[in-house]
Amino acid sequence: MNEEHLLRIQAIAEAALLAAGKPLSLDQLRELFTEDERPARQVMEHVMMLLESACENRGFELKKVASGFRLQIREEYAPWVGRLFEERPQRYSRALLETLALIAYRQPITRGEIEDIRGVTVSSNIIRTLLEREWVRVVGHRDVPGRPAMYATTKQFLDYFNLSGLDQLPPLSEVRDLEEIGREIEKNMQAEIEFESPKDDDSNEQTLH
Amino acid sequence: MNEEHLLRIQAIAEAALLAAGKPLSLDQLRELFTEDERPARQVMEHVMMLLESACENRGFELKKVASGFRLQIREEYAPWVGRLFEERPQRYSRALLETLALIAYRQPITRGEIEDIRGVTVSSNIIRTLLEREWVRVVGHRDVPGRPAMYATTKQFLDYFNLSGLDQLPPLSEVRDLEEIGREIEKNMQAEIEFESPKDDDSNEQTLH
Amino acid sequence: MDDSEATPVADEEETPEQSPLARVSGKPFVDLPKDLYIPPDALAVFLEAFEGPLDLLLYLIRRQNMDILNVDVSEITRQYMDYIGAVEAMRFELAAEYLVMAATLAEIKSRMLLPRQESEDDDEVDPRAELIRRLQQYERFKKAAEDIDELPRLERDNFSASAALPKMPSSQPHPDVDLREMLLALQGVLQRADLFTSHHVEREKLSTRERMSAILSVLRDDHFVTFESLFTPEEGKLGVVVSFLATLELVKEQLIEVVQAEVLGPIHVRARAAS
Repeated sequence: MNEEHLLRIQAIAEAALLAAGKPLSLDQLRELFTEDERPARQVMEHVMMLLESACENRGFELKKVASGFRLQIREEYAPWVGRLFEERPQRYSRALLETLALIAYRQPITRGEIEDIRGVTVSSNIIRTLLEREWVRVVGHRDVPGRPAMYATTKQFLDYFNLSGLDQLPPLSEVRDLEEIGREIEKNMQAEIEFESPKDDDSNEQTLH
Repeated sequence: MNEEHLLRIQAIAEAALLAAGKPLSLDQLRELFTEDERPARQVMEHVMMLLESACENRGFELKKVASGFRLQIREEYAPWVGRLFEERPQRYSRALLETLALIAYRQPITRGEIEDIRGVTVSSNIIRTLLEREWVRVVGHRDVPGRPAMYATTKQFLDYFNLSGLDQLPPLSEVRDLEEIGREIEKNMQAEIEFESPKDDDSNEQTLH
Repeated sequence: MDDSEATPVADEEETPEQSPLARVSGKPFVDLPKDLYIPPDALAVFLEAFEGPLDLLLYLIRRQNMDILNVDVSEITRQYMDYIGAVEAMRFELAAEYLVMAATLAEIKSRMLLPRQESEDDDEVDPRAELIRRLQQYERFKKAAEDIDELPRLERDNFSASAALPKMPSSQPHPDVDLREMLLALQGVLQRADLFTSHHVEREKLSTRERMSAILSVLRDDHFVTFESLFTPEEGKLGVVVSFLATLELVKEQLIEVVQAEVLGPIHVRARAAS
């Protein structure tokens, strides 16, 4: 396969990605070609690398996200590009973000389970917004009374937040396990009951692991 | 003005044109820059020439149109890019139809006002689809912070639905009684399905539409 | 987030015995936070400021620089009750969850006052441990939500790149829509928004709203046009009335401004915020 041929595949891939305005998978890109001219997967992968470096020094870049490849404006130019749009970028409420976080990290999860952790009811609007944005979807129903829907995040969610997989989410902070909490509490309660300021031999900060 | 500086202006112009999805005039491009860094008209013209030659051998090209500059997929790649759109279009989402109905009945209306009534955010995609289909258009901007666009329906919208004017839409008081219409639709759909199912209930292709 | 540095100075107004109000990592604190007073209008946003009782508790705990594991239940309970009492006194509706939490706190507090019974069933969950577990769990996801909000995202930090299509071999087919489908969708929104009780939507005839859009698009540039040019006599009396009503409505919604330089002079109109 000569260079000219590769360059042509690269230009077609670039054209398709700019026409789609959304991510395309490697196979979707390959299927743009008729069978007799369809590049092998490895060739297509190589072409994507070529395209990536061809975008250096340009206003846009090739980004790999969950559902494939996307051409997007380089983040460093967002301040200028943002001036094109009169409307402020949308802000999301804490309630929505917390619900989304729970679905992302704890999927599949029911609304009731989300409410248990958040300690408040989750409004239907939040669930509807998340479903409409196609950030979450129903993946089944839990086999308990009422058969509540179980929610999970979608590829579109990952795409939107520039992630190629759930493992790219920021790590969840650690939690000290319950038994240890129990011991700690007992110790502290004991101290409180005995009504004396403890000589704190081991400060609490170090107990994290 | 050194080369590096020009390259940067070129990248920002390219980024803006790819993000805008519509032509931008020379002045619109210049206005993306703050006053102290804004390139002179001649500089900007020169940058557009640089950008044009930077698009050689790529999937897209710079075109000069009446309202300014536009980045456009090269026509020679249309056969490949066209295959992206060959799939049968899906149906519009309920969110889109609700948005369209509110624009029809409450025009001129801003996105925020639609969101207030729907109780759910309206994604940019929905607005974009409606604008692209030329069923709605921007008729002005509300004089409030952010100067949000006000949307109204178009003649194409009326034409598509065979209306000579908006007053041919049923009044809202009648929309309330739509249950009946709903039942009717369901009945018709049922009839269609029954009509087709006896022959081959497996083939989904020819149902509906 | 807070400016309530609890200073280790005694406060006479508090409990007669000088027991510490709070222990922060073992160090006793004996005075009250000064910012407990909430101005009435701040109360109005109180319920929106917190995402529920756990969030409020976390706030109270953090405000005192306490460690979750080291929570002084008595003090936190007292502050929590103060907030709840203030909200209730203002007759704001309080979500039931807040009251459930109040009961839980009260229970924990009362248990702590009782001497510990060694014989107590080991299986029973210590309510304080359970509360701490919940607080920790909630805090993790509160943090996770903040992290997600920080991620670079489309339409804010990233924009997808797209270019215009050239002349294409065949035009892209659009989905078909039945007018009734759209009306059914509208019915759904109306039911949700309960708009039937509001006259706002029904007040103007649709022909008026259509004319409002038409007038606005005529006024798109920043120029004044004469008032008369908004009317098309060929439309007859009814058409003129519709235009007039639309103009009035636009004035009322503050979308256009009408100017008359002198008495009986020509009237000019322009969009208040032309594009």
